Amino acid sequence: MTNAAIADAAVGTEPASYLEAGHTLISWLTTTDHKRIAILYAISITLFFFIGGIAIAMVRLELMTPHGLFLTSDAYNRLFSLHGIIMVWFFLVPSIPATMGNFLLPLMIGAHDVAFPRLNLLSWYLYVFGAAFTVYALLSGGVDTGWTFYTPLSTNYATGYVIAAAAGVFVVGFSSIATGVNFIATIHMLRAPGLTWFRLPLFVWGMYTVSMVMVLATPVLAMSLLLVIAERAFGLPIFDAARGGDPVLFQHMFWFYSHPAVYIMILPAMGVVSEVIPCFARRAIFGYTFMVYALIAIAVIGFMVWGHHMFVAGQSPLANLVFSFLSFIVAVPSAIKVFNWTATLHRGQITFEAPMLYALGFVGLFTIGGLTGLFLASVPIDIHATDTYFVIAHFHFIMVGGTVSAYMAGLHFWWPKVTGRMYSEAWARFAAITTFLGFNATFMPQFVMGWDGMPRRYHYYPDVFQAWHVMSSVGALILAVAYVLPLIYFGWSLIYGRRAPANPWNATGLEWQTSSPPPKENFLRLPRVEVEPYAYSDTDQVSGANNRMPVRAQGETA
Amino acid sequence: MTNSHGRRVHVWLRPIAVWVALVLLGLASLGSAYLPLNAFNTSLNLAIAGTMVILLWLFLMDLVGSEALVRLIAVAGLLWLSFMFALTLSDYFSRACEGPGDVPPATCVNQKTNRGAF
Amino acid sequence: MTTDSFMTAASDYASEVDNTFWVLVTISGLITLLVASLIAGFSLRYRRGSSARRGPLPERFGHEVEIGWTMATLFLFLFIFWWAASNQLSALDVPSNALEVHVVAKQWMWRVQQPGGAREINEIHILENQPIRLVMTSEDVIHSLFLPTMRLKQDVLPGRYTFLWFTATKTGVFHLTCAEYCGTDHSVMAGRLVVMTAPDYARWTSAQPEADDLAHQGEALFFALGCSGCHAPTSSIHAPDLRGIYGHAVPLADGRIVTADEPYLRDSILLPEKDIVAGYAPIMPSFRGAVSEDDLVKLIAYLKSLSTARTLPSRQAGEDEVPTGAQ
Amino acid sequence: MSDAVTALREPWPDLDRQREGVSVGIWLFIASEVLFFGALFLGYTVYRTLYPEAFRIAGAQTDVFYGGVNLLLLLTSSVTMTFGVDASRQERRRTTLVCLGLTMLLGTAFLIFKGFEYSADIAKGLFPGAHFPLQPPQTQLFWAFYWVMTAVHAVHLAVGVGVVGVFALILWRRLLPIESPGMLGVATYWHFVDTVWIILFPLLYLVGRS
Repeated sequence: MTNAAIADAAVGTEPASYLEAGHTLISWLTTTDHKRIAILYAISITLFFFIGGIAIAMVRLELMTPHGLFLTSDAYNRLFSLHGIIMVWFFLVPSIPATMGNFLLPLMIGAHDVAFPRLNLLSWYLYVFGAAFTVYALLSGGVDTGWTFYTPLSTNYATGYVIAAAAGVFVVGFSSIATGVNFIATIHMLRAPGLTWFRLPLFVWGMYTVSMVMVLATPVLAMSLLLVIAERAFGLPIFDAARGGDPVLFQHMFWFYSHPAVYIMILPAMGVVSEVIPCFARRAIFGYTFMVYALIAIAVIGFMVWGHHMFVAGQSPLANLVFSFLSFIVAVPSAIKVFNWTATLHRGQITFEAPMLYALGFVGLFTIGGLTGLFLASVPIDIHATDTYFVIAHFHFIMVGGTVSAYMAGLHFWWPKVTGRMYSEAWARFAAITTFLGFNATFMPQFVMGWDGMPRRYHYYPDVFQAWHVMSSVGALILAVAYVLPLIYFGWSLIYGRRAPANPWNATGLEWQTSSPPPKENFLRLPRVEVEPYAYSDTDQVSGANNRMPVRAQGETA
Repeated sequence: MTNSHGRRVHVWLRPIAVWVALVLLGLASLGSAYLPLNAFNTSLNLAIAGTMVILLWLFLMDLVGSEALVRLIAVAGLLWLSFMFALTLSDYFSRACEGPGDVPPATCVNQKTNRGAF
Repeated sequence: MTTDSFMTAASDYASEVDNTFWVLVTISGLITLLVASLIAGFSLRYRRGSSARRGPLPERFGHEVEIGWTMATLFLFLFIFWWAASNQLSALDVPSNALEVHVVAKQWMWRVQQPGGAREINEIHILENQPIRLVMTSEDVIHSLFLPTMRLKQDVLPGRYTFLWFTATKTGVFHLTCAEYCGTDHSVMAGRLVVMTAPDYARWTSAQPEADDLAHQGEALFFALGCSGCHAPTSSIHAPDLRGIYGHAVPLADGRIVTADEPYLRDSILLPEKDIVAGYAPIMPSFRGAVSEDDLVKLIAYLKSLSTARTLPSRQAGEDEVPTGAQ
Repeated sequence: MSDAVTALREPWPDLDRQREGVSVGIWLFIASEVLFFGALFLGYTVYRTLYPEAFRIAGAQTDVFYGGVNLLLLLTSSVTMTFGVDASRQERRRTTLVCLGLTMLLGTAFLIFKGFEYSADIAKGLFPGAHFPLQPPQTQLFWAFYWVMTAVHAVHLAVGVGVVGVFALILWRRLLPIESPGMLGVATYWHFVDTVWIILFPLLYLVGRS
C-alpha cells in the first residue's frame, strides 16, 4: 500500500500502543482508557453472545420434532426466555455502542478520551454486576416469563427466578444510561478544532442518536421492572387485575422502552454501514445531510410507536390507529437510508473485502426486515401475524440480519486499527457468505410458517409445521458455524496476523490518521479538520495546506 | 467571582427570595386543597407544583445562568415525558365504556360519569 | 389437523386480510427486488478496475433524487396505511344479530359456554354464516384466542372482558389456539373451531346433555344465592327491581347516570358499593369470592333475559304481577 | 499527588470547560431520572383517571402534617445547597462545608420524619394486602403507589445524603480543592430529589381533602 508508508513516516517512530500500557489484570480492571474499556466490553459481550447462542441452539434442536426431543416444556420456556434476555440486554444493546463506540468515538472526533473516563469504567462494572444477577438467575433455574416479563404471569404465576432476572436487567440498564451520558457529553464538548457538526462521520452521528435514545428510554424499563419486583416481592397490587390494576399498563411502560431499544440496536449498525460502504466503494456517502436527519428522525419518532406491539393486547381501536400511523411514518427515514447506501455505490470503485460483504448483506436483509415491519404496522395484518413466527422472523431480520451483520462489518473494518493485526481475508469472506446463507435458511421459513398460523414460544407444535421447523433448524446450524469462524481466524490473527499499517483500507476519518494500534493518548498532535467527511474521490485530490487528510492515491495500485 | 459588591448581595438575596416564594406556593397549594373546588382542585395543585419546580430549576439550579445545551437537556427530559403521557392516556381515554359493552368500567375512563370527580 | 385447518380463509374478513397481505407482499417484493438489483448492478458495473464512467454527480442531481424518493416512500407508506386502516375500521362494528359465546380462559384450557347453555372444553361449535361474538375473560394470566382461519386474534385479560367477532362462511374443523405466552403448557392450549351447517348444528345442540340455557341456570342461581330475597318485587326489602334493567339508564346516588350494560351488572354483583342506585340504601352485600366467573355469566344472562319484558316468574305462583319498576 | 491538588481531570483543557462538562453530564442524568419517576407518575395518573373515587377515599388517609413538614425541610435544604454552590464558586471553604452540613442535616431530618410516618401508616394497616382497612379494593392501588413512590424517593434522598457527606469529607480532607466542579453535580442531583417531592406532595397528600 503506497500511502501507508507515507502515513507511517508522518507519525515518526512507532509510539507505544495502548496495549503496552500495562499487562497485569489489575491494569485492565482499573483502566479508564476508553480503548481498554472497549476491549473489556468486547470480551464480555462475546461471552454472552455464545451463551445466548447455545440456549437457542438447544431450542432449535428441540423443535426438530413436533413433540419435543429432550427438553420438558418448562426447560424449553426457560431456554427461550434466557435467549431473549441475554441477547437483547447483554449482547445487542451494548454490542456496537459499548465496543466500537467506546473505542472509536474519541478517535473519530480527535479527543484523548471520553468526557468522563471513570464513569465509562463504572458503566462496564454495572454491566458485570447486572450480568452477575442474571447468571445467578440462569444457574439456579432460569426464568420462565419470556424476555418481556408480562404481568400477571411474571408477578403472580411464574415459578422461575423473576426477581433476580429483573434485578439483573434493571442494573444493566444503568450501564447503558452511563454510556449514553458519556457519549453525548463527549460529542458535544471534545470535538477537535474545525470538526463542526456536519463534518462528523455518520458513525459519530449514530453514537449521538443512540445515546439520546439510551438515556431517555432505559429509565422507563428500569421503573417497569422495579414495579414487577415490588408486586412480586411485596404483594403491592400495581398490575394486579383483581384489585383494579391493568396488565396493559405494564405493557405500555415496557414497550415504551423496548421499541426504542430496537432503535438502540439499529442506529449504531446504520452508523457502521455508513462508514464501511463509502470506504470500499471509494465514494462519498450519498446525501450526507439526509442521512443525518434520518438518524435523528428515527431516534425521535421511535419513541412514539410502541403501541404497535399491543394491537391485540386490549388497546383501544383509536390507539391502534394512532400507533399504526406513527409506525408507518418512522419507516420512511429507514427507507431513505437504504436508498442512500445503494446510491453511494453508483459510480464507485467497489472492492469486496469482508466488511463490504457484511455491509451489503446488511442493506439487503435490513430492507426485508424493514418492509415486513410495514406488514406488522398495519392493524389487520398484525392481528393475524402478531405472536406468530412471522414476528420472530421480522425482528431477527432486523437484529441478526441487520445489527449483527453490521457488528461483524465493523469488527472486520476496525480490527487492524484495534489490534494492529490483519485478519485472513479469504476466511473472512467465506464466513460472511456462510452467515448470509445460514441466516436466510434460518429465518425465511419462519415468515412462511408464521403467516400460516404457527404461534411463537411453542414447545409442542402442530405437525403441519415440521417441515419449516426442520429447514429453520438446519439453517441455524449453518449460522452457528458461520459465527464460530470469526472467533477462530480473529484469534489466529492476534498471534500470526500480518502487522497492520495505520490505514490499511485507505479510509478517511481521524481514527485512521493515528498508528494501529493507537497510542494511549490517541493522537501525538491534536488533528485539525478542514474537509468534509468521506472525502473519497477517485481523482487525486490534495486538500488544505497542512494536508491532515491522507492523500488519496489514484485507486490502489496493489 | 468575588468582584462586585452587587454580585455578593445578589448571591445571597435570590435564594432567600426563591425560598419565600416556594414556601408561600406550598402553603397556597395546601390551603387550596381544603376548598371544595372538586375538578379544579387537582389542576390547581398541579399548576402550583409546576411553578414551584420551574422556580427551583431556573433559580436554585441556576438553569438561568447555564449554557443553552444544558437548558435544552432539561427540556428534553420533560418533552419525552409528554410523549409517553400523551400516547398512553390516548389509549386509556379512548377505551369505549358504554355502547356495545366494549370494555367494562374496570379499565376505561368513563368521561360522562366521572368528569366531576377527576 | 390438515394444513387447511390453518390456511383457508374461512370468512369474508379473512379473505380481505389476505388481499391486503398479498398486495403488501407484491409491493415489498418489488422494493426488495429493486434494491437488490441496484446493489448487484452497481457492484458489477462499478467494481474496481472496470471501465464504466466515473466522476462526481452534479450536486443538484443529488438533492432532486433525494427529495424524490423521500416523497415517493412517504406517499406509498401512507397509501398502505390508508388501505390497512380502512380494513381495520370496517371490521369494528359488530352486527346486532351476533350470537354471544362466552369464553373463559384458564391456565392451559378454554372453557366455552354457548348461549344455549351447552358447555364445551377447548371447542367452539358454531353455525355457518351466523355472526358470532366471543365475550372473553381470563381467570389467571393473559391468554390470547387465535383463530388462524379467521385471521383473528385477541388477548384475553384477567379482570376484564375482551371481544372478538367473526362470521364463518366455510364449514369445517378449524384450528383454535393460545397465542400469548401463558406458562408451562402454553403450547398445549389448543382446540377446535367447528363450523357446521344448520342441520348439523341443530343435531349437535340437541345432542348436548340436557342443560338449561344460560338464563334458566341464571334464574336458579338468582334464587339459590338469595338475590330474589331482596330483588323480587314481592320482597319487603327496598331494593331496585331488576326487570327490564339491561341496556337502560340507571340514575346513581351521586348524581351520575350509567347504562346498565354487562360490565355494570358484573360490577354491581361483585362491588355493590361502587355504583349505588339513587334512592336505595347501600345494604347489598358483595358477592366477590362467592360467585365464580361461570355463575356470573349465567346471572347476567338471566338479568338480560328479564329485559325482554318477561314477567319475573316469582316462586309463589298466581301472584299478580304489579310492575313496580320505577325508571 | 502534587501538593497543590488540582481539580482538573484528564480530558478537559481547563476548569471552566470541565464545569460545563459536569453540568451537561449531570443534567443528562437528571433527564433520565425525570423519565424514571415519570413512569411512576404515569401509572399514578392512569389509575387516578380510572378510579377517581377510590383515590379520593384512599388519599384522605395520608398524613398532611408529615408531608408538609418534609416539603419545608427539602425546600430549605435546596436553598442551603445553593448557598453551598455559590460559596464553593467563591472558594469560601468554611461556608461551603457549613452549607453541605446543613443540607445533610435537613435531609436526615426528612428521612427520620419519613420513618415516623411509615410506622404510623403500618400501625393503621395501610399496607396493601389481604385485610386492607379501606374499601373498594382500588384504594390499595393508591397505597401501592404511595409506598413505591415514597420508598424510591427516600432511597434517592438517602443516596443524596451519602453523596453530600462523602463529598463534604473529600473537601474537608482537602482531597479536592473547594471550587471542584463536582460540587455542581452533587447540588443538581440534590435539587432534583427535592423537585420529585414537590410533585409527590400534591399527588399523595392533597387528594380527597376537599
